[in-house]
Amino acid sequence: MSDLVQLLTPEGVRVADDTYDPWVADVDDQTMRSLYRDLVLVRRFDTEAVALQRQGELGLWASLLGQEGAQVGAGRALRAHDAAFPTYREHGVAWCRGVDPLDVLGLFRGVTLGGWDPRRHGMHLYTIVIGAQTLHATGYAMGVQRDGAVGTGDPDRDTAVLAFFGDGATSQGDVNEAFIWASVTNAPVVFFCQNNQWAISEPLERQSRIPLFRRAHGFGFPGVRVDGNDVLACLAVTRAALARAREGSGPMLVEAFTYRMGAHTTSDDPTRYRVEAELEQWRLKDPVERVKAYLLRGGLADPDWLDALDAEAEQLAERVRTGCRALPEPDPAAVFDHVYAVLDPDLAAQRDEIARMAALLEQVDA
Amino acid sequence: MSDLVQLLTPEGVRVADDTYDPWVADVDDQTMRSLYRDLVLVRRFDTEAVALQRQGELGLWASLLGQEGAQVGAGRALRAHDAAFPTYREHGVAWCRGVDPLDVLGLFRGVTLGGWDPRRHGMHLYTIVIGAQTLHATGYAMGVQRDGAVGTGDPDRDTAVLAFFGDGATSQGDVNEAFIWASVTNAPVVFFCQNNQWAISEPLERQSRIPLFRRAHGFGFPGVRVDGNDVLACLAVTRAALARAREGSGPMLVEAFTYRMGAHTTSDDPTRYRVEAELEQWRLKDPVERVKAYLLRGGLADPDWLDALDAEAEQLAERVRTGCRALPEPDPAAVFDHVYAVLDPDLAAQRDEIARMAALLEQVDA
Amino acid sequence: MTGTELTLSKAINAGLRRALESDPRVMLMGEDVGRLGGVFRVTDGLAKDFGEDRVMDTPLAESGIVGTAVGLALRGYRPVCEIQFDGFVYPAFDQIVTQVAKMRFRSSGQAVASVVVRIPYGGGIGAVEHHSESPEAYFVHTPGLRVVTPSTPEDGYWMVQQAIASDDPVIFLEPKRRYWDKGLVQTDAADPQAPLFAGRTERAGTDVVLVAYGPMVRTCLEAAEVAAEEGHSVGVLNLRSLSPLDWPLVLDAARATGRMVVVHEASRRAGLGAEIAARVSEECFYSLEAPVLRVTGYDTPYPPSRMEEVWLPDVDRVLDAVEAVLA
Amino acid sequence: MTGTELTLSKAINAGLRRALESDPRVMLMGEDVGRLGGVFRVTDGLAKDFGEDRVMDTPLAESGIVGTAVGLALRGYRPVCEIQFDGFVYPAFDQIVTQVAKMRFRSSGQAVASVVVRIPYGGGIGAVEHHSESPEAYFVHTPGLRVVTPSTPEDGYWMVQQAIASDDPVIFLEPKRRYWDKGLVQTDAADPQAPLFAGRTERAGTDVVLVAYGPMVRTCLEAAEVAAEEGHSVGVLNLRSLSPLDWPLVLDAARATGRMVVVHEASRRAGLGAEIAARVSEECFYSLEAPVLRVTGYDTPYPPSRMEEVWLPDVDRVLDAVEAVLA
Ligand SMILES: Cc1ncc(C[n+]2csc(CCOP(=O)(O)OP(=O)(O)O)c2C)c(N)n1
Ligand SMILES: Cc1ncc(C[n+]2csc(CCOP(=O)(O)OP(=O)(O)O)c2C)c(N)n1
Ligand SMILES: [Mg+2]
Ligand SMILES: [Mg+2]
Repeated sequence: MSDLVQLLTPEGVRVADDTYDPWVADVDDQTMRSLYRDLVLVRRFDTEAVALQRQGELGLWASLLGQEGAQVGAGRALRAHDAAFPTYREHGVAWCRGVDPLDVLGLFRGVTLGGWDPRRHGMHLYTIVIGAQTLHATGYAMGVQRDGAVGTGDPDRDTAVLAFFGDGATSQGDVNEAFIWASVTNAPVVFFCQNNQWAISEPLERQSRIPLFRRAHGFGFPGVRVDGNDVLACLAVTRAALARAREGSGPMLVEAFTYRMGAHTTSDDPTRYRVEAELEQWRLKDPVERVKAYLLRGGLADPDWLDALDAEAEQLAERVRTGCRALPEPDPAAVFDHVYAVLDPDLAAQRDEIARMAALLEQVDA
Repeated sequence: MSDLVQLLTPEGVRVADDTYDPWVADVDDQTMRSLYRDLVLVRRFDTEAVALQRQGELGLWASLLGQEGAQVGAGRALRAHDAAFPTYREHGVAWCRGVDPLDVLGLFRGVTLGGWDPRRHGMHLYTIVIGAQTLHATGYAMGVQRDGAVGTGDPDRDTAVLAFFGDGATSQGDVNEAFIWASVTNAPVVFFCQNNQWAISEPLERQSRIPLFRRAHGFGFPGVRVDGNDVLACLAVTRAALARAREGSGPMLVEAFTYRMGAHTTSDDPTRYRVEAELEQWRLKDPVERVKAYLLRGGLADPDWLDALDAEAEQLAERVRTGCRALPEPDPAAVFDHVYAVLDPDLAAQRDEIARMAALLEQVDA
Repeated sequence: MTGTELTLSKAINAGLRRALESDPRVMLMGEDVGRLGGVFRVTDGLAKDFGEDRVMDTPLAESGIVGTAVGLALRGYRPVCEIQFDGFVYPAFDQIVTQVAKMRFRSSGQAVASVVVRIPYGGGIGAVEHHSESPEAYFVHTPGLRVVTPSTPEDGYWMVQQAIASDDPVIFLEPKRRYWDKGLVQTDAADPQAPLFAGRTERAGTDVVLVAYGPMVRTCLEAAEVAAEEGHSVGVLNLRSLSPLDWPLVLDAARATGRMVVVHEASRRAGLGAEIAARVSEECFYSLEAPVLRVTGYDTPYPPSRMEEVWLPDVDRVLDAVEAVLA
Repeated sequence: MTGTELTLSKAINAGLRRALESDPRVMLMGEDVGRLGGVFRVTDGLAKDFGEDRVMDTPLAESGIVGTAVGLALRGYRPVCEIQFDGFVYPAFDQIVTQVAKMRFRSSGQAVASVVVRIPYGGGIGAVEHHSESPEAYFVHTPGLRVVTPSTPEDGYWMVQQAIASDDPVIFLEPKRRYWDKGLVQTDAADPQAPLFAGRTERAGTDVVLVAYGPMVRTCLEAAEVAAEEGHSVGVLNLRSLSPLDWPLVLDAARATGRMVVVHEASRRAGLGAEIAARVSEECFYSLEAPVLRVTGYDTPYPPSRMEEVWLPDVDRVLDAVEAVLA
């Protein structure tokens, strides 16, 4: 595992890394605590969402359990004017990008297909079609180049793009095309693959026979494997990769080696295809616990602070719980909104059909 | 260029190669002459086809000029029961697989979309949609595996598949997916990329920033670059790769480094995008001339033999010329043949419509 | 009638099992079809019983699934591909349209891509985006493909076997909201009762005929029931095969009643309903008492699930159209 | 009328040039569109004048072309993608159908993929396989897309600019067999004469109306000419926009004459002709004197070029249908 970048061991011990230490030199105790806070709150949000799905409040939920370190590390590495292109599981990234958890729920509750303003948050909408967003990220990065926002040295101007995808996604044509485009155009995009070992029921061996980060070498750009359960290492590696992209050195592939602790989604039953022993192994590497251990070991967090954080997490859960139920039901006529810039007469007639039916039904009900 | 496997220099000097010499140890003078014969005849056929297109006998022609070495080397490396999956330019491979040149013309004349029986020749039809055939080749190789025709040690049983594609094709999702599938399934398929430096008007830099053979490493299987203008090296490298596949060691990528000396097709005008100097360079590396030089230098071919070959080439050209014009015009009603196993009544009615129209027109004409 | 009571998904599973048993060339391939048995469990237990070579968990790439299936077919196999959801068939569209559909034609019959592509399709199950699409028109418009869709367990069981036995490539559309519908299946019969490409009159009717397929057959039967209570005799045709279409069945019904409504979930514009309405209007011009109406999904993307009820044709909308053609 | 005499391909070139000049966000991308100027020379000279950043030779991957165009659009650019030939749009189908078409809807208008996808389409030029396809029905059936097709140089010049200016994604179909047709183009006018989504009556007629678009407009005009000699007054509508369709134009014409023939190259089954025939039959039920007929390509794959004349609708087949509706 010498290939794996790690800064915090599963036991919470900080280990030195000549290459990546400089990238987190600014991470002081305060920052470590705030990283921990993100991890805890994101996990709490996720737990609550799973519960909401069980209660029938969400149609589906894709849990990030086990991947908090990768997502918070990567999410926090972004600058405000950078852009992230997520899959459907990046709730931790959304959190770091300031997206309201309630806005994330909308898609899973079925009240919207989107949920937030991508521009405001520098985070594109969730993309369910596997791999499609990696091309969008690459194109966006090509736009960044054309805007002259690469390699100027001005930190407020230089921009990078972060594309998320899973281990399974690496088999899609689109993802490989994105690698090619990024390589050929030298676009400022970092490909962040959360290798959580599973694509629904399929283990990594179904997608690749060598470590995924090495895929990049065949396309002519660097790839690196980082301990995806180590938020600090993920922060460092992603920062380094984004900086490289911003300065004009082109794309990079980061493979965050992690594990999907939960089901693929709430519809899935992982007991059908994987063994408990594997989970046991990975529980020992929990991304949240290891930061807690680090904080406690160094005396960086006292019981009061931890209690306060727990309380904050419960408040968040409560807000999510109530807020989810209160999400406004969509107006039926909104089926016709935003299909086109301007509704053509044909569609307008179809909309009127709905309105007429609704009126009819109301009469019947009345 | 130490990466490049070469057994015959452009000057026709045989150079030693510890790895690949054994693969052509059986190539005696007689075989060298027969390789030369293939090169000459294939080139003559191609020249004639270009002429036929100019005369309006073909709608289009994709010339293989400059790539004879790669194609004859690869084509001759195949065993009878192996299978080749070509693009639209593999006339030299078709020749080696015993496909009648006239059958190759059909597609370009517009009398058929196919032209030969793929099973009989162990060569699939030409595929125009870039890259699609690489997945077919991989699937076919998966079938070979399932038939138990890999790694038995029986030369009459063990089978390999050879997938052809160009440098441009390496950017297509399908080609990269084929790499993944072949790697994951360890299928007995060899990917033979003729890097002729151009995809119509686009130089290789538009598809990759590193040598193409290295693409394979990112997918976990070996890649090798061979002098594509050296028929002997192509024979050796392809034989080695196919043998590896047949014995169950999985896929391999062969990049035949060559040059498209002609236009992309007869519709193309390469003077718009490339300079004559480049061609000059490559003319010095001609795949046919270097074998001739080798034969002459070694006294393996005397003027009589060469003259006889020229005469044979002219006969071939003559046969192609006359045969092309004599290719039967397709019967209009054949539009409805082989659409489905059984023609449904709806299509039958459409066919009758054509027949009726044809009858009508005949009346008018009469 | 004897037989086994099965859900549609279990009936297709049984059909696949029988196909695997009876023809060693048959193989299943797709994402999660092996150990998991598919996200809808349609291939449940098959990998265990037939091995991973015949029931293969593939890399996550739909073009790869269909493209390698073509190669397997060229080698003599009979691959049955599963596309996990309707909305994920598009990465395979190129292989389906340019390769699978044309192979027989372009080779003058010398090479055939006898591939079945199974696709759970349609909405109404409260799913997230891309999980409720009805892509049938794309395939019906593509010459060289056969397109069929069962709507009952009995049909599921037999049609999947017939599709696999068919030498032509078949797009096999499974109405996912009906996966859990139960029905009797003649699993011990030797042969199917109906040819693969035949439609069926599910309910006779003399006033109006509803033409439906897949998920909408049940909806139309329910509508016909309600209409009957209101004194209208409404028939229901189940197309079963979308390409080729059983035109005699459709045209005769249109001539007999003079009033027809076509119902499908897919969007209206250039959907299959257009073909049926156009053809019926053309061939039954003098028999029609009213225009052929279409009840379809709207010409918008499939909406978020909390709006899908409004988008999907339902009994009310069908009845509305019935009343309109009777007016 | 003043103006410049241009071929359709040169007119589109001029339109693209003007779009590049007037809006710095506009960029062209595709295979061989740069130095070569495209295989049909539609982008000739533009890379030289606007630079490679704005007229970009892309890697050989259609999904990549459209997928990165989406990203560029999200960054504020206005990418115009060229697909080299109709038959090569399918690798991009997923990006077009699941991403480009749905972006505005799924983001409630907060993100828009204002992408134009230019596709030379149709047959009749003696080309090899995959170079003569008419894929318009796939796109018309896809909500969220606009689909337009010019058939004259004047329309080519203006419509391409309008498509680029449109905030909606536009599939821009260029009838390749008409690339060399010449016509006057008002290149110095400030604005186009017609909105992008309006159809046009190309020829008035009182007996029968032909509905056509793209390559078939000229064919229909020729047929109308012949019919006139035979004493029939045949009108020709040029749809120009296929989605949305200019229904008032079509329906009014159908009502006025009671006889309509729809003509397109694409296969018949669930083609655009079906939509038009269905809709006209529905809305003009009481005005029609004869069934709406369709003259289309057959429901077979596009044949080898030496058979294409038999496959493609031509003046004879159109006249045949005219006679049939007049009978
Ligand atoms: C094109 C496409 N095919 C299939 C699916 C169905 N599907 C959803 S998630 C998934 C597995 C994804 O695995 P991975 O990329 O490893 O991401 P993870 O879910 O593990 O985060 C599949 C097959 C899809 N969403 N899109
Ligand atoms: C999917 C697809 N896109 C575009 C084309 C048009 N096209 C035909 S050949 C070609 C270039 C191919 O280059 P390369 O793969 O290097 O092969 P070469 O022609 O040089 O042998 C292109 C773009 C095509 N045939 N298929
Ligand atoms: Mg995964
Ligand atoms: Mg090339």
